[in-house]
Amino acid sequence: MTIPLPVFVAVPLVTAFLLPLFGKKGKAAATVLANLATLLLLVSAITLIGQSRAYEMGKWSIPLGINLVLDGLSCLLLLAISVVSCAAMLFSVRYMERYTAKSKYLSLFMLMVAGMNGVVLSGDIFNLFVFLEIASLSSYALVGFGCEHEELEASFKYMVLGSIASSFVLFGVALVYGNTGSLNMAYISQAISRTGITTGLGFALGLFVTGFGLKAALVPFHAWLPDAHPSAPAPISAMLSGVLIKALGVYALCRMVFNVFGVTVPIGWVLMVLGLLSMVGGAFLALGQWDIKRLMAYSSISQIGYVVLGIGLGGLILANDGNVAWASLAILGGLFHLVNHAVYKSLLFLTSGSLEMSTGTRELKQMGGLAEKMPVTRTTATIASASIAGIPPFSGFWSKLILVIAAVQASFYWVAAVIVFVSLCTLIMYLKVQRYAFLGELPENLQEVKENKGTMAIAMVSLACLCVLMGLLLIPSLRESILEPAVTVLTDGMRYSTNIINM
Amino acid sequence: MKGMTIIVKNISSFVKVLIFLFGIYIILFGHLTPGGGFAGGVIVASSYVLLMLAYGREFAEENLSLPTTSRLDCVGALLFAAIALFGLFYGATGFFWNFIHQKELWGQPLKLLSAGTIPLSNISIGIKVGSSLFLVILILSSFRLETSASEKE
Amino acid sequence: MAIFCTLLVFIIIAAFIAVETKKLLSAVICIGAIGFGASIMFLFLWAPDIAITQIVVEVLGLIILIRATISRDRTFIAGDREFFGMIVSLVIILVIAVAGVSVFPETLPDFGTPVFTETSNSASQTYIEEGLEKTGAANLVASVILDFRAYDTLGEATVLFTTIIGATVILRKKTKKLLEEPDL
Amino acid sequence: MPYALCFLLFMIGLYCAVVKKNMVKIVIGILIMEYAVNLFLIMLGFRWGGRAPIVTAEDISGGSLSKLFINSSVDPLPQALVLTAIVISLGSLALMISICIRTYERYGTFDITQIRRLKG
Repeated sequence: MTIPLPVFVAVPLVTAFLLPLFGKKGKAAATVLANLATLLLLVSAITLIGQSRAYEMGKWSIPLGINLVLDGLSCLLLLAISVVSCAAMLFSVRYMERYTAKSKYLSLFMLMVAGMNGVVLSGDIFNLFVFLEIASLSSYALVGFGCEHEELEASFKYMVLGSIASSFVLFGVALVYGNTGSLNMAYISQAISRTGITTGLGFALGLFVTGFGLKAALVPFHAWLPDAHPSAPAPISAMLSGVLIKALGVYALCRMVFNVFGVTVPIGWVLMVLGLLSMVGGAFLALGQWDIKRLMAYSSISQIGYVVLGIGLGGLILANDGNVAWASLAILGGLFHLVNHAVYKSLLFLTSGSLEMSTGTRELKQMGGLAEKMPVTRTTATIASASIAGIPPFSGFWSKLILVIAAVQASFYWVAAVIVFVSLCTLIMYLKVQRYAFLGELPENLQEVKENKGTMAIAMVSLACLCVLMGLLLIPSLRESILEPAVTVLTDGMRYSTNIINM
Repeated sequence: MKGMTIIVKNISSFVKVLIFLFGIYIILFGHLTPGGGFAGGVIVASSYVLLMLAYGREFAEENLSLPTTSRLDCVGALLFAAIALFGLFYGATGFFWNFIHQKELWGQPLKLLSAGTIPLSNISIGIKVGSSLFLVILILSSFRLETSASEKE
Repeated sequence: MAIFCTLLVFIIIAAFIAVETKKLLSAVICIGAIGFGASIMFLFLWAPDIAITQIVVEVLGLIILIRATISRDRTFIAGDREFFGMIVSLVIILVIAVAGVSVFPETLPDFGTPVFTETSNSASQTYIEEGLEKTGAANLVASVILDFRAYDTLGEATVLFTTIIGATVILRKKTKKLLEEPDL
Repeated sequence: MPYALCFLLFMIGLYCAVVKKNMVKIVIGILIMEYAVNLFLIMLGFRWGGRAPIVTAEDISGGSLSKLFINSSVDPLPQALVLTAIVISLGSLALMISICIRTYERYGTFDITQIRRLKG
């Protein structure tokens, strides 16, 4: 049975509308319902692997109506969103006990999932903007969920920058409509391949890069991320760092640059420079942090840099009419790193939440010697750290290796050197976490610390297993069904439009 | 907040009904004349806001309490989603398929009963928008009252 | 043309006052002026639906803004952020503004000749010609938002729903409770 | 010319949002940006000598739409988009204001230079 694509938006939306109706007494039922919904989404996302199709809303053929497009790239993102949201939802069952208004939290969570699913499936730029707003608005509210001083401040900062980004995107949409007379991505892409990128369209592209760059927290636009991600409750930090910045930022940027506007040499360079700046800047800023979640947030910036660097490198090779195999290798590295990062960064944030819940602090200096007290957290955190630092059998190693190989093949030796250097910095910063949180002496006040069991442990362990097994995605049969279609979508570039129109 | 003077109260209790009816009219004729669910919903909400400003929050809450409004909000959204989903299941065709108009179940152009699901969607959106905007104002004003009360202590 | 430019200049002056005035309440009232100017402009641009929606949304938005500012501007906060950052951002904004103003008139179609008349079989042309027949709604805007692009409207209703839940969450009284030993 | 003025309005909003230090002023700046985008979108659909995109009884002759209507109606698509955008901006305004007044309750000020608990 093929699952109709609107299900991916309708299920979380209807769940979100239902959840506030439960009220205080039905809290357990609400939790079960939300978990079931994320599980259902995960199962249906798995059945989509290897498919590509379009769905026309209300039976109106494009360009009259809105279409949903499922191709390799959206399938990859859908999988990542479903996995991370499932784990984060499981984790929040117990973690969120200490806050009030849990059913509203669950509702906002489902709205965020619905928004991200809508963004990755949409084939229409205005519709993409609407779902971007849903996901962003729910994340602003979730960042400020605790209503403490820092959380409100971070939430306001995030909201201002996010709203500016949304306005930029909407202005870009208006400019594109004014220049091409269409809102459907396939038709815009057709019109652009006829006329080329004129100055007006170039300006719109600039607005899109700024807007989506703000959402993705690439380095000149990163100011909100190190405040917003640590302030949110841990499962939400996992969602924000794990998938939100990728679905709203990187995915939308790639879709616009590669499939709608068509990649050119300048935009390839812009992406590469943004990626490099984020990599280096994020890593340096992270090294000096003592707050565990803040350190992880800065490292998110650095890791997003890897993804954008890989994709930009591939785009640059494509725009120069270089070897397509090299370009797809670079893009493969970027996208593989995106999925890996989604898994291990969300795991890291979950473990930090577990640490914070048990010890009551986020300062590394106040922790220590927790290895024996919290074995599950310790093991999973070690796996995730090894993965993010690129230690061989774990997933992060493979994606970084692919990126290095691609850079060397394209004779960007200095880029390869920077990748290795930033990787070393990452190793150092996670050794610091290990050293100060888990080794050393146990402080007096933490003698009574207990391990978090139950759903929290299940969520962490399952993500850790995924972390170990992610390397298997490179096995040819799995790679051809999951990663390769996503890479083809980007390397195909402007052929996207003919694919959609003929579908 | 005990409300305003008797003149304001009397006039607004009269005007409130007119605004409310005008909102309903805008919602129902949304597919024929300018307006529609959004504008109409906001007008309906503003009639209650007027009541709240003139008589005070407690009086408005007696008419339409906070939990009821919150529930109406969810119900309106669910209704709209249900219209969408009905198109999906009615003969297994499409999400948001205008099943009434396409099957020519009733109505002819330019009459009140026309355009299939569009008036129904207008009504559900009117409920949703009206209740949610009234809810926003209600929440904001009740928060203000509490803080000023705590400041006095 | 003259009437649109006049209205726009009025709106820009109102916006400038809203930005530069020291009292928050005056700024909020200037926002009202912008909104009503925009509403009149929508009427002249043949968009009665938008004009109605704009004016009622404006009223509610002003009520929300006044609720926020009233009795809260005890300390007058004028002035700008730190000098260096301000200069940098001003330069960036000026560059973008000059670029935009010089780019716009050249690339967009002339004011008053919408883009759908210049492109062949565009969606808008079909909406105008066959919208009534295809959806049965005489108001073509209603037919677009509730039938052709109803999915957008679902998203829009969801945005409102999200903000309501968000506002209730942000403004709730008790935020954290003491963690007793949960049995999960 | 109207397009350029519209863009100027957008830039005034951006200036206000980036430079001012009062929280409500920042919100006002974002609001101005959204007005500018809405006006811009509607202008894209405008037609000289046009009419509103609403069919009345006089426009139907012999069961079909009159040519006059087809040739003079303004573009309904941007209007639909703006209707969506207006409601979205109202929603984000409500959320922003609630964050503002909650912050005011916590810090006792709207000045973001004094709201500095986070490190950087």
